[in-house]
Amino acid sequence: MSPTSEPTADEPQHRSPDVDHTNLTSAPELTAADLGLTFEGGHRAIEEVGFRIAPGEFVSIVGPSGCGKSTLLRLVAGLLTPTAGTLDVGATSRDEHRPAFVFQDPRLLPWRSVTGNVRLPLELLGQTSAETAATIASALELVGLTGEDATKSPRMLSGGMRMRVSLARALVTEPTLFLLDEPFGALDDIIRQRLNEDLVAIWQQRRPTTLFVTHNVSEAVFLSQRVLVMTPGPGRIAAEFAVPFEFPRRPGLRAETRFAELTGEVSATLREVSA
Amino acid sequence: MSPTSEPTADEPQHRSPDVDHTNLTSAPELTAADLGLTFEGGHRAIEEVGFRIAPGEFVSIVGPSGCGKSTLLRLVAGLLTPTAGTLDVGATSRDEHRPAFVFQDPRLLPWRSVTGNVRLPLELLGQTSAETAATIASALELVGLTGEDATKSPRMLSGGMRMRVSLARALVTEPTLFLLDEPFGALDDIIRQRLNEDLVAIWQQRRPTTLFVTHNVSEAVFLSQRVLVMTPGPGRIAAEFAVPFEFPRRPGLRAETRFAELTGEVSATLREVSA
Amino acid sequence: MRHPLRGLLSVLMPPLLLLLLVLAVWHTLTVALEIESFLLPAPLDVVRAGWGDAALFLKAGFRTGAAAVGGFLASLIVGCVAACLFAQSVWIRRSCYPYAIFLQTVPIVAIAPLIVVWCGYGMQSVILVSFIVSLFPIITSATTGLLSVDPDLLDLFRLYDARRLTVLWKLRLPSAVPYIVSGARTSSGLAVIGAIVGEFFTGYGSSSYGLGYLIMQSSTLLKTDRLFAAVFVSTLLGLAVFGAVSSIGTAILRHWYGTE
Amino acid sequence: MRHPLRGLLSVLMPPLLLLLLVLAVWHTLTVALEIESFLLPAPLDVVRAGWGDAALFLKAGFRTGAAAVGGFLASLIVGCVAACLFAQSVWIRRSCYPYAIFLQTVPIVAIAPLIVVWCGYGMQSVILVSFIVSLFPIITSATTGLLSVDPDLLDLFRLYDARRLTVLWKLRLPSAVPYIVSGARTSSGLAVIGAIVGEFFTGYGSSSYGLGYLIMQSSTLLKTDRLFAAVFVSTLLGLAVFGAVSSIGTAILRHWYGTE
Amino acid sequence: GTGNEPAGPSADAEGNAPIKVRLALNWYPEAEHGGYYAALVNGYYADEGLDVEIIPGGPNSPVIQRVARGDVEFGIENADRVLVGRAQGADIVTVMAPIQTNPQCLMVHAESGIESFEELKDLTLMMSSGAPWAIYLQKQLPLEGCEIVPNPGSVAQFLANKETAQQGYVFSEPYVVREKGGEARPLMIADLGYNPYTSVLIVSSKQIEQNAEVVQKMVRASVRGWKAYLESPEETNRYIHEQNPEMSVDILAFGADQVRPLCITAEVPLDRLGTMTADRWQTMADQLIEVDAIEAGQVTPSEAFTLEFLDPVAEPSTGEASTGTDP
Ligand SMILES: Nc1ncnc2c1ncn2[C@@H]1O[C@H](COP(=O)(O)OP(=O)(O)OP(=O)(O)O)[C@@H](O)[C@H]1O
Ligand SMILES: Nc1ncnc2c1ncn2[C@@H]1O[C@H](COP(=O)(O)OP(=O)(O)OP(=O)(O)O)[C@@H](O)[C@H]1O
Ligand SMILES: [Mg+2]
Ligand SMILES: [Mg+2]
Repeated sequence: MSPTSEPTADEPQHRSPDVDHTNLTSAPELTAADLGLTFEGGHRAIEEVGFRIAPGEFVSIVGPSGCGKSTLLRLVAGLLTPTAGTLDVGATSRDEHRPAFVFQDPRLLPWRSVTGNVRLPLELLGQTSAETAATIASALELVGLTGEDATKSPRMLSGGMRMRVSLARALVTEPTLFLLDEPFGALDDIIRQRLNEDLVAIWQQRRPTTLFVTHNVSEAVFLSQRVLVMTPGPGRIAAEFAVPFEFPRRPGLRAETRFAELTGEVSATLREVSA
Repeated sequence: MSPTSEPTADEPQHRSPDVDHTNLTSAPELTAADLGLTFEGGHRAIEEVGFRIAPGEFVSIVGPSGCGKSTLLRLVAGLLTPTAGTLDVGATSRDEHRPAFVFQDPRLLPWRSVTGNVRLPLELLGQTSAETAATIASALELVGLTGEDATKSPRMLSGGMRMRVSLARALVTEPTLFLLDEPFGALDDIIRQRLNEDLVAIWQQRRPTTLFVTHNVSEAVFLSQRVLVMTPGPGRIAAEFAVPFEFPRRPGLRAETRFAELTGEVSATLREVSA
Repeated sequence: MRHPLRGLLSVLMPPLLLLLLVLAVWHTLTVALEIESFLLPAPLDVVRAGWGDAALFLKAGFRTGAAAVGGFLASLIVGCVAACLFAQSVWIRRSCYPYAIFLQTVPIVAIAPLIVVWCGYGMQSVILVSFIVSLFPIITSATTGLLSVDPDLLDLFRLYDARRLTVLWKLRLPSAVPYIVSGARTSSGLAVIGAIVGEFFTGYGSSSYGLGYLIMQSSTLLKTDRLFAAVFVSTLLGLAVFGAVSSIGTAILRHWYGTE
Repeated sequence: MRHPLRGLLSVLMPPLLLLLLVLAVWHTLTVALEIESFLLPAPLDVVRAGWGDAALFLKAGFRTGAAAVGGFLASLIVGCVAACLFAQSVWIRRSCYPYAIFLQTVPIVAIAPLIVVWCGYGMQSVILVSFIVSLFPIITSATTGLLSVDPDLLDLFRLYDARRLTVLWKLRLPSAVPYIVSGARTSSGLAVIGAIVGEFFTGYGSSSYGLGYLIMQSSTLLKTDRLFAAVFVSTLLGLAVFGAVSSIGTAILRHWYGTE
Repeated sequence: GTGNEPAGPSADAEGNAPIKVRLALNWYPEAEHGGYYAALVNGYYADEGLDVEIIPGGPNSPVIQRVARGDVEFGIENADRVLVGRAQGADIVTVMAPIQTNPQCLMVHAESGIESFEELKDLTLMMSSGAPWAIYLQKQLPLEGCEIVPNPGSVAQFLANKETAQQGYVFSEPYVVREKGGEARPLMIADLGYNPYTSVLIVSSKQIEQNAEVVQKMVRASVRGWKAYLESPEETNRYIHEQNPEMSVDILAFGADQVRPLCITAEVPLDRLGTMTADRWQTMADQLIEVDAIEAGQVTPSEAFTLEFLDPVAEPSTGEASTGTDP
């Protein structure tokens, strides 16, 4: 596909044939047409954005800083209301497909410990502490935080640890719609790659519809079924790339030529639109 | 050098012969011996850290999340006081080698515009607005912020833009000691690589002693003369690698085999100590 | 999209509706429970008493209001300056807070003779009392604000060895603005009651009087309707000062912090 | 490292030194300016008056203090509850603030008859007055705090469609704690003066008296030394309540926020 | 228990349990309430089968309100306030008036040489300028060059500044002034013609209707008390001092001396203590109308008091001294 071709909502879905469907929960389909958002001050953040994301699809979004990626995610999450166009998140009630959101800034409640912060979404969904303890522990383990860390207050955490807490907070609810705004930005490569693999595994298991914002093109390619490239603000979708690699994706994939080729292609497009 | 050999303060400096010495300002030498920091709660963040960093040297620090990298930088900046060992930042008065610090979290003054935030260090150093306007404009340009962005309030910025403002704030004072705590964590690859190159250029021109914390091994190798690898907390220096490539470093370097080899070597060590 | 008059109406409707409700309950109370008018006058009587002497109430309200505004402004300035001193060190705080508390806990009746001897009778003394009464909230909230600074931003200033005064001016004071606004809100009401109490003890004679005199006189003569009319005017006064302080505060907060 | 007694000493030294200084200046003033003792008594006379009747002042102080603490606690609870309501919508705020301001600007002398008739003379009425006087700062600072929530955290709660009550309980209230603490500091002093003023108008008569009676009568009978001794005790009372509120507040803030 | 306790209530002659009644004062206990305390201390109330609780007052005590509402059975007030209260709808009636001459005065410094109201000139007058007597005074006198300021509640100002005059009660403030080394000359407001009865005993008319007998007993014992107080106030003063410890026994003794000539006047000898005349009530009402404290026609002065509970033997035959209806 040519990187300049505009994607439309009618485009065929890219679904890899080797995905594990056994555990498939019904995930929402996301459709946007002519979506636009102008902030109150008059700043146009995104413009004429259209896409269709299949239930259970994993789509990455890359684009220059300030192009409106976070804004797009907030629109999908229902935290902002579009000022133009339509957006359908495939749910009749908010309860049905409640998004889990990893914010770009890892905002934690300063008066709660790490565990307390991770427990928050469960509390808000009405689960009692008794049944949640194990869930929380496993989420914390997944992001590589120890039992000692679990009792710390947010002020005593390093930047990366805060980000991981925020990630655990999103994971703990087992969502069907997963919105991640650069969750791995502040993490070292080791933990980042491990989390990449874990994220793929989680996604394969539960198949949430996933929108993943990142600055790292190779991460985008490694994780997703499709990569959307946005233009500088006001952001539009400049190009989209199908990622035809089979799942589960193994670390070895990064070393393969087809991976390097696709990554190079996406990077080139990104550089082009940024210029 | 074997990755397991402990570095000592007496080790020879690695200085490339092709560095531009014409513009050299006197930069400080940093020496640490047996440096340790235990937080008030009793948490040991770093332990027995020793290094010697030559005047004008560019050293990167990599290590797993929570290993004490930020803590180390804060010690060097004088924001924390060592609880063990000695640290010499080569200055008799604070004025002499005042560090410029890019914090991991881009904290900005919410009541000041972008320009106002970047102007702050200059104000604190007693410079008047008249002479600073041009400096600020060029610093903002360097980090890729437009004139429109310059008047925005921090709340209206995207995550990456906030980080770039914080970078500009550090650059604007033309420091001789430069402490960067993952300044490029929230940036897209395009701008990140451009800023990498700009940073090398700035460093070459003014030769500040630079400590650069990053999660990105290839960035560390690309930028610096030496890479220190830290162990998980309590952090020690597990290994150090000299980076023998000539300056100025051109983007092409990343594609070369010797670059890939060194990067691989550092990554392997990092993975080893993290395990 | 929105008609400006409709906007104004929607701003005024809910308080007015509640007011009507309160008046209805009040009226019913006085009638149903047969509460005697010398205890609690019927709302209509209050309105009648106020309306009949509107000019007089207005004049008295203005006089008291002017003193209250004067006292409030003085508190705002002195309170912020004091808080800046207090924020400098825990020693200053520990040493000086008792005196600030003294000003708050001293009954005006106890120091009225001193005030009169030193400042004489009249407006200046009323302003002084209003100032004394409204000072403390500013001091305490501004001090809290000045001390609740983001430690990371403080580090930034420490990096440049910013002098205390600079930290104060460029970091602590701007950070404290929301707290100062909150303190000023409290103070605004206190300044009004302070002016009224000041008039009780140090105020004007009977030829040119403020609300304090009207309240005292109506209370002496058991004219509860008049008394409540005067209290109502003082509440309006408090509302006006409070409203002004709040609006300015909200504007500042919105401009600076983007919060409500 | 530090001897606990030395710690205590270092806490008490600066205020005591300043106290000595103030006393010296005060003494010099009364002597040098020949200020009449019925206007401003010499510090020694005040001490003598207080010391001579220490038991009486102590008892009166306790009585007034108990009422002040009662009024303060009532304000804290009612004020927080009211602020929670106020934070729910701008309509409630607009509609109800006038009534809160009424409570702050109404002179106690104006409503004392109502209070006495409905609650009788005695402690309960004194507590009520103390409550009325100290309520407003809590309402206004708690409301400000409840509204100054980090918008990103609010988004987090919105994501889960948290009900208003949940947002209030789990986000707004904890965020408002520093503001509530600041408001409580102000209130603590007001509660003391409220109790004293309450005793003026709704107090216990005179057989079992508090500071209000002592102040009123010493003032009428021009026993200025006794008057100042009583005022001094009321300041100590204010300090005690303020100190307690501050310490608890600081402990909470340190525990929750790691700030001073 | 200092031995100053009033004689405890005991069953009366018929063996009935004592009747509990409350008497609310309009100020802290002072000499102006001396007779009522004397009745308590000497057991006259107990003799009548009454168990009287005297409730001290203070600034702005709502005595009229409480009596009118029936919160307390009896109250002490000044006669002009009774009319003011009636004008506002408080149905209260005065049943005895122990102090015939109003103790309200305006103090000037003795050294000022001022001997009469007409000489008040170029002074700062500290008085509750909204009080009826003060308005009356302002209407009656030219007060050339005088500035009227609020009454600060203490005589500090007066002592500090010789160019001042201040309101006071003749048995209290002048004493305080003397104690502090000053000398005050009281100018009696009564001499201006404004002379409401003071420390009068009030009840609600409902009380009179339902419990005339109790009212009768109360009045009888109170009159006895006043007579006793005027004769020998010492023991009562000690009791008052206990109730109001800031009032020294000395100042109370001074007060008792001062109050005697105010109770026993040329028109009202000791044996008619407590009596009132319709003329004076009428004058008072007219004066209150004059100073705008009440409106014309708002009160009928004759309804504001009754002599029916006073000893009829001592009364000149003016009113129908009926004994009232049985409860
Ligand atoms: N104020 C504090 N009190 C107690 N412990 C702290 C405090 N600040 C940091 N720590 C602990 O010190 C350790 C090192 O923190 P530091 O911020 O230096 O890590 P880091 O290497 O910068 O990590 P990252 O890459 O995630 O930013 C962490 O385990 C953290 O929990
Ligand atoms: N509240 C706001 N008011 C006005 N403009 C805003 C606001 N929030 C964001 N913007 C602007 O909208 C644009 C898009 O912001 P957004 O946060 O979506 O960018 P982004 O793509 O997430 O960038 P980054 O990669 O740096 O996080 C930016 O230019 C920003 O300045
Ligand atoms: Mg973003
Ligand atoms: Mg860090």
